[in-house]
Amino acid sequence: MNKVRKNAIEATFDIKDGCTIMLGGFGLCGIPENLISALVEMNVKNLTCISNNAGVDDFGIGLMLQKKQLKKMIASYVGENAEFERQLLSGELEVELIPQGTLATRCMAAGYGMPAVFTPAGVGTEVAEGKEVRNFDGKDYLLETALKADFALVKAWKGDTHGNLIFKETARNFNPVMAMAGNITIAEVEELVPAGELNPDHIHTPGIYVHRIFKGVNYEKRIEQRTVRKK
Amino acid sequence: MNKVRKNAIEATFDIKDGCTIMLGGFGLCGIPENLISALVEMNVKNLTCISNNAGVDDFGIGLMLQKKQLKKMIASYVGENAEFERQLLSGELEVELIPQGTLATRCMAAGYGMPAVFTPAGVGTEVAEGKEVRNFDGKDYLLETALKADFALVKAWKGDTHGNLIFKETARNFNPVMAMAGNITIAEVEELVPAGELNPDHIHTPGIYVHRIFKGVNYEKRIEQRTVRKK
Amino acid sequence: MALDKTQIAQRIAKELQDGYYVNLGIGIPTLVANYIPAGINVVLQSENGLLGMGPFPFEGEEDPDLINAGKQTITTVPGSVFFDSAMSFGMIRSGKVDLTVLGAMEVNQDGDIASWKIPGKMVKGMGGAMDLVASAKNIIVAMMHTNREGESKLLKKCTLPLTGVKCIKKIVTDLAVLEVNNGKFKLLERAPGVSVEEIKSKTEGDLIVEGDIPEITF
Amino acid sequence: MALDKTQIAQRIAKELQDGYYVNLGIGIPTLVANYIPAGINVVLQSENGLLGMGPFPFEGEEDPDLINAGKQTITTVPGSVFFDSAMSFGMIRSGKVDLTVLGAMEVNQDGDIASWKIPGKMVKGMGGAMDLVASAKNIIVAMMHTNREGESKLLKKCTLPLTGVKCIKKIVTDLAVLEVNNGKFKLLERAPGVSVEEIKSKTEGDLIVEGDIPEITF
Repeated sequence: MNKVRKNAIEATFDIKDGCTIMLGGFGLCGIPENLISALVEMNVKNLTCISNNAGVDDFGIGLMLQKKQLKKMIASYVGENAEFERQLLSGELEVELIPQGTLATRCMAAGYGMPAVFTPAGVGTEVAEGKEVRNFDGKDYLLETALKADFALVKAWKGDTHGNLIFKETARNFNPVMAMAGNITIAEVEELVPAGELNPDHIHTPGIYVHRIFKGVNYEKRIEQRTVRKK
Repeated sequence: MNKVRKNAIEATFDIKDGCTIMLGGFGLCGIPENLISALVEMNVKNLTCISNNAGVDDFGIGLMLQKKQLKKMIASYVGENAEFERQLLSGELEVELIPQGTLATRCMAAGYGMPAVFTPAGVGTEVAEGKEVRNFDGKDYLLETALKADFALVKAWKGDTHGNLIFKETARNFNPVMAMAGNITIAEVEELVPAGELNPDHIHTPGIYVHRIFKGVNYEKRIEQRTVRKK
Repeated sequence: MALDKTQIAQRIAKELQDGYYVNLGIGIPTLVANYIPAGINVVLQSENGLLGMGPFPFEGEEDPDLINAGKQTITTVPGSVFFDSAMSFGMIRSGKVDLTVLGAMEVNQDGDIASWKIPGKMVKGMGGAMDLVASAKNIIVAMMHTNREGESKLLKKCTLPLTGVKCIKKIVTDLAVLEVNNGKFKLLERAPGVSVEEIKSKTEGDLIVEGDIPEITF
Repeated sequence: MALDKTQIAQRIAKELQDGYYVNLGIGIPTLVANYIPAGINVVLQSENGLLGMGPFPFEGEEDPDLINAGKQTITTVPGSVFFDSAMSFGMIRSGKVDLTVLGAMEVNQDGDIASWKIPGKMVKGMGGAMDLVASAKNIIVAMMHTNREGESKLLKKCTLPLTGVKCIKKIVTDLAVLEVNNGKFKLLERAPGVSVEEIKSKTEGDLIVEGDIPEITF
């Protein structure tokens, strides 16, 4: 059981054109920078990407959008990503928008072996189209199915050689739920330690969900909205 | 927002006859000893108890069984608890047995605001009676509803004045999911610290799920099956 | 005079109660955090995975791993806790968040809200808004009373794709405080110096005006 | 000679493969941990919330907060991790556990299993067994071939309330190793010195015997 890989390229060798990949992160926070770079470098095409956001024009998943590597984007928020919005409105890119909580829950459902769950988000909106609606205790809910991916690409703060992961602050976000939803889950970490060095009570993602792990390099950790107050 | 209580008696003042209560713990590991003692002392009757096990004859929920405080027990395992099995077989106690994973998942569903989820456990068994069966990808699943309680009683290792909880080792078990499923959740902790002293990345149960917290005393932490090897 | 964005936030802050867990959306709602009344303790939830959000960091102390749902750098307060997106919406969905404040493009008199898309023109995405409006017990919309073309945003029926149905309870605009009441907007307060007539003329939906309408105070 | 419980565990241990995540049930299955082949790395999952279960503690080092699903005091190995019951069954249900070994009262030739209740007489409860058998890709039953009355536990049809249907792949008893094969039991191996005839006579279900049946080796 050797899960450790040298780098992103070695860890992603079998991600081929047409794959479905899930990417952790919220905005640019906690995104798998090394793995995205590898996909850009390998120029894999026709990908279906599942991620809360699509990065910004020149960073994160935005880099793959620029290179037209995506066939379809499944996300909850477009926001101020001009290129994403342009490809969406022009129809160049197939886009499925999912409520953020539903997106997280559908990934978790996959990781928890639940094929479908009922959630209230989107009842009465276009999100509900084609979905079963059921009333529980006087309130309507939609039946939402588990969401899996061929590969889940996540970024953690620390990891060990068994694939156990610890996230830092709000860089946790979608990473743990997506780690559970990949047929193959690849984790990049800022610090990779031998099994036994992480406190077993502090681990967020158990290694059983992680198939490959490597120490990432050159983290840029770009800030999207720098907001400060004066001292 | 003062969640801190002096002791178990002060924290449980409004648990009345006929309430439904959920109790964390697996066997005798991680059970809310102080809260159980308070319920025994107060001699609340006609309780519906939801807990994975029912303690042993003379400890844990077993103490309430002895005093005939329970109307109904919802659990996954009877095991070697002779008094529980006797009351069950004689019909003195109403018992609903639920697969362990389904029990945990139904509590989590409540805490996650999902009124129902599909799970595979029990398909084709008497557990499936009266439940909707649905096939997803060639496999049958049961529709299981969220499980809530008037009060969830949990035991953590450390807690802070905001109700944030950290569990220790396998004493975690059902405690976090039940903490999410109580209309009122009461936590007893071995160590109670001011808000800000726990590392926010290490907290297992966010305080938003916990309504009352107190420092427990005189923990017995009885071991059910002491198994050792020679040095 | 119509309220500015800061004053809208200030007015909404008066709705906070001690012990509230509060989710503040992007834009005007974020500003509410600056006006929490003295003696009131609230815990701010950020749906990207934080309870206990604090003010913006001092210059030079920004932490790229610590942002709010608007992707702004932030800080934490003592007692804060981080969690993943599933648990974050779990606590929202199970009704543990006491108050949600968010923006809108349109609200209608049944309490429907539209906020994420102008077909063919603009797509922001729903982000967490659909989950929040479908789940929260208590939702306040913070927005301008009219759009840039001067058209009312308080409608009989929303024209844009909905974010949620029958979920909005209260609306605070630059002109007024209103509540959704039996399929109508009920005027509760007006901005200082703004007349009931002006509010009426800028509200396309049915407006209930009962008795004297007090001016907003802060 | 029939195998003893230790030998049943020893034989099952041969099914382990490097990198496996394994859940061992209460009783004989627990003993499997003592016979993990050299050079094979497996991680033991305990459904009460642990990956990376180690051996029993040394005397005096028992930790009441650290037990396995059989409520026995245990230890951890490096790389272990604790989690709650929902996540524990989450990983079981999503097929991340490679092998499950558990006991049974009865197994039938369709792969059904009964293990939790004798109506009117005895109720152990299903514990995690129903979840495990409904979820695991690969399930081995460890049990005696017959019950205390000498009656076969390998049946055409289970008589007791079921734990799961069509889920058992392999059975290791004190007399034989069998697999469920197209609605029959197929004899794979026999205990040293135990004849095919004896196994046949003690198996109520249909038994496939093809060619020479080798003796179990360890």
